[in-house]
Amino acid sequence: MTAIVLGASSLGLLYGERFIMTPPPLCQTAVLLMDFLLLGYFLYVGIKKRNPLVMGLTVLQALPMAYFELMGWGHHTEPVIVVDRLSVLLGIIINIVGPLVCIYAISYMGEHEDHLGLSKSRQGRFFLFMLLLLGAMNGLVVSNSVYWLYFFWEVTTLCCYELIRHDATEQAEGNAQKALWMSLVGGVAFVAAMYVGHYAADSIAMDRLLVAQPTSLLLIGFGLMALAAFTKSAQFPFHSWLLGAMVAPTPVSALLHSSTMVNAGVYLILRIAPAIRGTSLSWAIALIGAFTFMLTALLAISQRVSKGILAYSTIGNLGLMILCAGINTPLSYAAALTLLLFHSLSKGILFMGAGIVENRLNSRLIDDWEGLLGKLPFTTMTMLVGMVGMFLPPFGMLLGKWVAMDAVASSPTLEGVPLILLMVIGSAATTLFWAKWLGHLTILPIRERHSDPEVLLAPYKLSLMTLLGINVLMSVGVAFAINNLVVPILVGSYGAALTTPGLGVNTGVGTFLVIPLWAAFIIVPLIGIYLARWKGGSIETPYLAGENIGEDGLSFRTIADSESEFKVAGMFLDDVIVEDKVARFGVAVGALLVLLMFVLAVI
Amino acid sequence: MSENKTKKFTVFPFGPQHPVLPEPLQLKFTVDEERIVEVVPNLGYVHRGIERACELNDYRRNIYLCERICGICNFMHAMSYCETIEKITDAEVPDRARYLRTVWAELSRLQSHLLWLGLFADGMGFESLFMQLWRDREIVLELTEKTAGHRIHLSTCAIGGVRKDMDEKLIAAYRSGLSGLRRKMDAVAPVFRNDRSVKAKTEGKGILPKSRAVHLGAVGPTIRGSGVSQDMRTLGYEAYGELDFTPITYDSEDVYARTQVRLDEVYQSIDLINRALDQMPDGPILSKSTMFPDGTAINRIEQPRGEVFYYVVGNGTIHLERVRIRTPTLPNIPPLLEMLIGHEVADIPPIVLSIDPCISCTERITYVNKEAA
Amino acid sequence: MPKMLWNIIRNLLSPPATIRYPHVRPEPVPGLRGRISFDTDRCDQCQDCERICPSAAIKVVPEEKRIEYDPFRCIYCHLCVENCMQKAIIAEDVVRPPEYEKVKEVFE
Amino acid sequence: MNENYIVNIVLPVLLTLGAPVVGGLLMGVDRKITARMQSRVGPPLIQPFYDAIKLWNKRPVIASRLQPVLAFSYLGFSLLAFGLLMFRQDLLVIVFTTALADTCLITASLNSKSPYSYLGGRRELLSVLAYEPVLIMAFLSIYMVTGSFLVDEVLAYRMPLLIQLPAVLIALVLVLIVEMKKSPFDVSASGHAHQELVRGVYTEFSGYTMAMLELGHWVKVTLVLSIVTLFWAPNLLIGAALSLAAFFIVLVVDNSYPRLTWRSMIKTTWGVGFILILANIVGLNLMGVI
Amino acid sequence: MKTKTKARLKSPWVLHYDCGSCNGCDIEILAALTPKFDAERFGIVNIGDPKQADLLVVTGPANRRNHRVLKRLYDQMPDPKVVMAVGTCASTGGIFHNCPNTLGGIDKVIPVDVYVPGCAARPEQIIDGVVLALQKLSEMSEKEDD
Repeated sequence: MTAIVLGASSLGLLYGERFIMTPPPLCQTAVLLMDFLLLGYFLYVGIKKRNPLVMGLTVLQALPMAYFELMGWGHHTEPVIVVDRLSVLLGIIINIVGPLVCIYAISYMGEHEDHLGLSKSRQGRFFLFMLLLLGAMNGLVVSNSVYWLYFFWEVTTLCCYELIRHDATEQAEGNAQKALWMSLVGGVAFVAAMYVGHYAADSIAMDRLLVAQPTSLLLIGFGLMALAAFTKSAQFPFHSWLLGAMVAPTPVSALLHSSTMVNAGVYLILRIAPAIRGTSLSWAIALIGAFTFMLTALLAISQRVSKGILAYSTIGNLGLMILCAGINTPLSYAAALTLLLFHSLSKGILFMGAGIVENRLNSRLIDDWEGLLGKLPFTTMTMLVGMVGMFLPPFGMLLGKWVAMDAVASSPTLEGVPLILLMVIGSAATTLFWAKWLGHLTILPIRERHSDPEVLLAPYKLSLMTLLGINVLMSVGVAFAINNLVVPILVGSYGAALTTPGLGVNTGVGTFLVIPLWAAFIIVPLIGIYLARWKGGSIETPYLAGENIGEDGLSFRTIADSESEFKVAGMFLDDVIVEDKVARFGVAVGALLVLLMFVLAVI
Repeated sequence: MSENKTKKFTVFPFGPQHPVLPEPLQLKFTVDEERIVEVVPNLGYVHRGIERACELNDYRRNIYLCERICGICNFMHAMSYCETIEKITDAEVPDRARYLRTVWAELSRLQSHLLWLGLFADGMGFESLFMQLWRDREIVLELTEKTAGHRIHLSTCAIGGVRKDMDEKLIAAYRSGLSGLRRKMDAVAPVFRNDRSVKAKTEGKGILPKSRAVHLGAVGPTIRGSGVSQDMRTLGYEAYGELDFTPITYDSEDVYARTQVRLDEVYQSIDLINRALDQMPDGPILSKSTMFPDGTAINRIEQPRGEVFYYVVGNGTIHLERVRIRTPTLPNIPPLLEMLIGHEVADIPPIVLSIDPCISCTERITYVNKEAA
Repeated sequence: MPKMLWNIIRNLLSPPATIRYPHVRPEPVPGLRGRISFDTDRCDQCQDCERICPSAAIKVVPEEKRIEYDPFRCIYCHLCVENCMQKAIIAEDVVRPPEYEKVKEVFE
Repeated sequence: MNENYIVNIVLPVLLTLGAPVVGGLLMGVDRKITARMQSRVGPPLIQPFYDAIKLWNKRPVIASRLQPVLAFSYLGFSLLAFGLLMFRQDLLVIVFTTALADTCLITASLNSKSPYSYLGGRRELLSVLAYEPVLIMAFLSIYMVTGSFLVDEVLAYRMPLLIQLPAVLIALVLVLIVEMKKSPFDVSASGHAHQELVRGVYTEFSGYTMAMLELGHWVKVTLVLSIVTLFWAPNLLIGAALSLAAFFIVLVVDNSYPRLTWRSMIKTTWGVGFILILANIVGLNLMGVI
Repeated sequence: MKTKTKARLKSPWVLHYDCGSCNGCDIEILAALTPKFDAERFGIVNIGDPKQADLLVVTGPANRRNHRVLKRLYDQMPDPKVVMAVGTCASTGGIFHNCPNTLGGIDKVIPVDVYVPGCAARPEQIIDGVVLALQKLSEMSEKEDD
């Protein structure tokens, strides 16, 4: 219920122009109080779990915060709440995908707890944090005061921590703490950014900071914010927490990856992007994004665990958005927004589908998912469309990637070249890991065995179908979506870059014919189906060098006339892409790049 | 994440029908991604029961049966069989026949090696090289045809000598044909020796260390490529003792070395034939013996693929008591299995072909490798 | 530089090595081991050929003065030709053409 | 009917439909020239069409219900990509559409449960990984010179691209080798020389599904060759000669190399391709052209 | 002649299976593909995949182990298809007539359309055999249309 109201209200906001509000001081005091409560809780966690990293980072932000507060610097923050078109876009994403995930979670948690054999349901606690996370995200995107922003930021950290450790296993606990300390690094950066904001522009209101004269100091502030964003968006070198988050029940991942949490980071960068246009800082941010995109695309190839692929893909796509935001041209900004929108829609489907499959098959290894199309046709079809939606035309994600490529190409040659190189490699690797997974899911048994029809609970169907429907509709009507959601944001700070004449989307350097491509995308397989009906053909056994046995043809005769079943295993190239090594390399290079970012900010 | 390390393997049969293998042999591969972790050979698709048939037949007809154990080294099989019977019956082979046999044996080797080099090129996916080598091989086949009226089976060997003689015209044809072949080989040899891409396919692939080669009992170019100078021709059977023969060996123990051995042997065979033609004495070519074989003899000669071993027991009748033939591919299969492990699927054809498998030779038993199975 | 390059260029510039069979039928090599036929007039039914034939493709029926010969069993070794005392087996230098059916040739 | 209408709609449609014909003829030329390089006579020029018609008329045998649909989609999307080129559309969209077509082929080969086809499909994926970035980089460099991704604008560019982007053309030849499945990069399936994977990605196709794949393959080859043609845009005849020259070079390379592994394929296309393209871009930048 | 039939005649793709031959015929089949005889002039391609082949070329006698492979390969070839037994031993068993493990000619296992004699069959004979096989294919093709 909450879900629908939230969704509707955010859609309502879409047609308001700019909504400004400053709540009474009482609220601010309340926020302050809650903030310290929160930090107190983190400290408690740190002490209880004997995690010096958590303790240290908490203290590192609590003390400066207290000092900041004592000096009374945090009060020049009017207006506290500003709702502009960027907030609205984020709001729409949060409030459409988020509630759908919650609906999905109703069914999922039931199954999940059956699975674990819990005597006492912990669902109450679970949904509390889920909804709190949604609320915090909503608060985050409308806050103008850095102080409030910081508060909501920490609330998402809390929710994330609690949700990851929900299953209370040892691994969950460990990963939750990792997520916590990495997010706290972001918190520390945030507090530092507040100080910088105060000294450089005498304000901690976002809108003032953004229009202030960009000095080196202010750029460092923005750099700190970007650092905070990297922690939330799990960019290198902070990528590992998001992978660890997979231990949580699937709805958590769905929520974290698609509509909340990770988007917070991208949102923050998108927010500060107009202020750092043309600076080296911006380029450095783009470089980190591009690097993350490339490396995670390669890492995703090496993943055998379904959620691992999805997680790397999320990190990569966030990297792509950050790359676009960092390039910081009207076109790239538009690309980032388009990607943000469609990524949420597609990733939600994939995580939800993956969750269902995991519950049914009891395995997260995609090798075990072979031939899923025959076993769970509905879920698999949905997932297949979701996957196609991630990397192939004519879906919105690809449109976003295409705009991004146009944007990267339009950046100055020598600065653009490394970005381009990273991006094209990443893009090709993306095709590789999606396509191989896609193919693996569609392996069909030779003889169609009549297995039990797939039974799906209503909330599953509802959430999957709705999200898929929205994704497809948005992709078909991408012109509408761009005109109403993306272009208004651009008009404010950049000036329109995308036009949507007639059949497609125009970037000024290229045209994406959306409608013809969609028409072809639908018509071609239809003709294919017709042709297959017309020509028909009997299903025959596979080629096994002539030694097949039986009607199924799934085994062959081998030594001493014994039978042996042939097997196919997925491609992971993990002798080339050794995950640990590559990830370590990524963290090292990521850290260097962050350092470079600050160096460039100072210069 | 430990879950991410759970590996699944791909298992698939390679053969019996496979375009890379002209002959039916099944290798069951277990591969990790594309890296081979296990090979299980499965033979016997060509098993016909020739040894048994040899006991059923008139021993004189066996020459033609033995010749058809293998169409590639046909002459050598016939020759080896004849030699074994000659050993039992103490038949004296005329000098000219000995030289003629040597010439034709080397011609067979030429044919076989050229064929192999071509197939090997085809296995590497080098179609033009394959075509070129098989085009040049036609020279040898033409010589065979001129000699005996058939492109493949010479059918010229007989117990006590040979069935056909060579006249001056034919010898001249041999000389000019072989010098033409040498020229053509000169054009192709650098591809095998120095071409970077071919080296990439062969160097370091299918390593068979010298000690393992000896331990596993590899024969022929396979062991000579591992640096062991083992060649039955040094025994000096037929006219080899008079031709100043030294075996060719290479030390790099890989597919490249085996290729080089065979390539060098092509040149060596041309030289040997020329030398044999130079030194060939005049005289009769066949000495008739009417004695039925009674006794036991063994015989070892060097085929293109390595040592072939004949064991014949005669009982004084027209039928033989026992014929046992060990062909060179059989001892080369255990080394092959070792060579394959750890290489990629793309390396399967060059490595498998590097032992020059002749399954129709090997057919007599189903081989079980206890280590691998 | 790939070592094969010159070879393929040379091939490209020179005429193909193909003999264009069956449009052009090359002269048979003298002594080609081709098909055989039996001269029943010269044959004295000694059955030497039947005994010598490695693949048992020849069957001589002395009573009916009939020779059954299976060209799809013959291995064309021409051992019979050499061993026939009467020179009654005629070797041609033409190969036996393929057929739809395995027909036995009977000489009477 | 005004002339604009013909040039903008009718001609591209005709050209698109003609692509399989041109592609088939090119394949015929390929087989003929290859044969001559191997001192053979070779099949007649229209041999590929015989093959395709024959395949189309064979008794239909499929490996899964999905397979023919995907096989047709491969052809359909290849044609779509070619059509986009003929309609003088965005180059990047063309690449993405070919990726869509490739995905259909790969899915079709993966979904027929068969080890050879599966291994072939994986290698096909790797060859996509090998050529796609190079192709996109090539297009980006075209963009940097001409300022647009639209073929229309590229055609209207004032001077032949070859003059400014010679190294990019060489990189495109590499792409062409991978795309045509020629040695040394015929890892996923090869036309002639025998594969360790039998027919690789094509193993489980037969009859009409295989015919559609052949057609799709021809269209894709024609597509890449047409892109090479763009390098002499002011006079497309010279451009066509250029693409034929590229085609010939591919054949020469095919006949002078054995098949290499996918590792060396990716190393070569990425290494050589990227270095060539980057050198070209940076060079132009230093000269102040872009 | 109909285009369909003509295309079939012009494009026989060969699947070669060696049952138990001595290799003599096998290398002659390969020789028929190589420059001197160049069977590709007639569109013959050694395809190696039963699912795409039209012409099954078998050498050597069937034996107790490989007859099922032969049968399976034959079954996997989609119609229309023709089978060619190359060499004496594929036709009747030939010299292996008294080998204990052979079953004789391959016609004991699958229907054979063309027999090519010779031991080993010469490339010329093989090409002639293909011509005969194609005539049969053409008849089959025309019968199919009626």
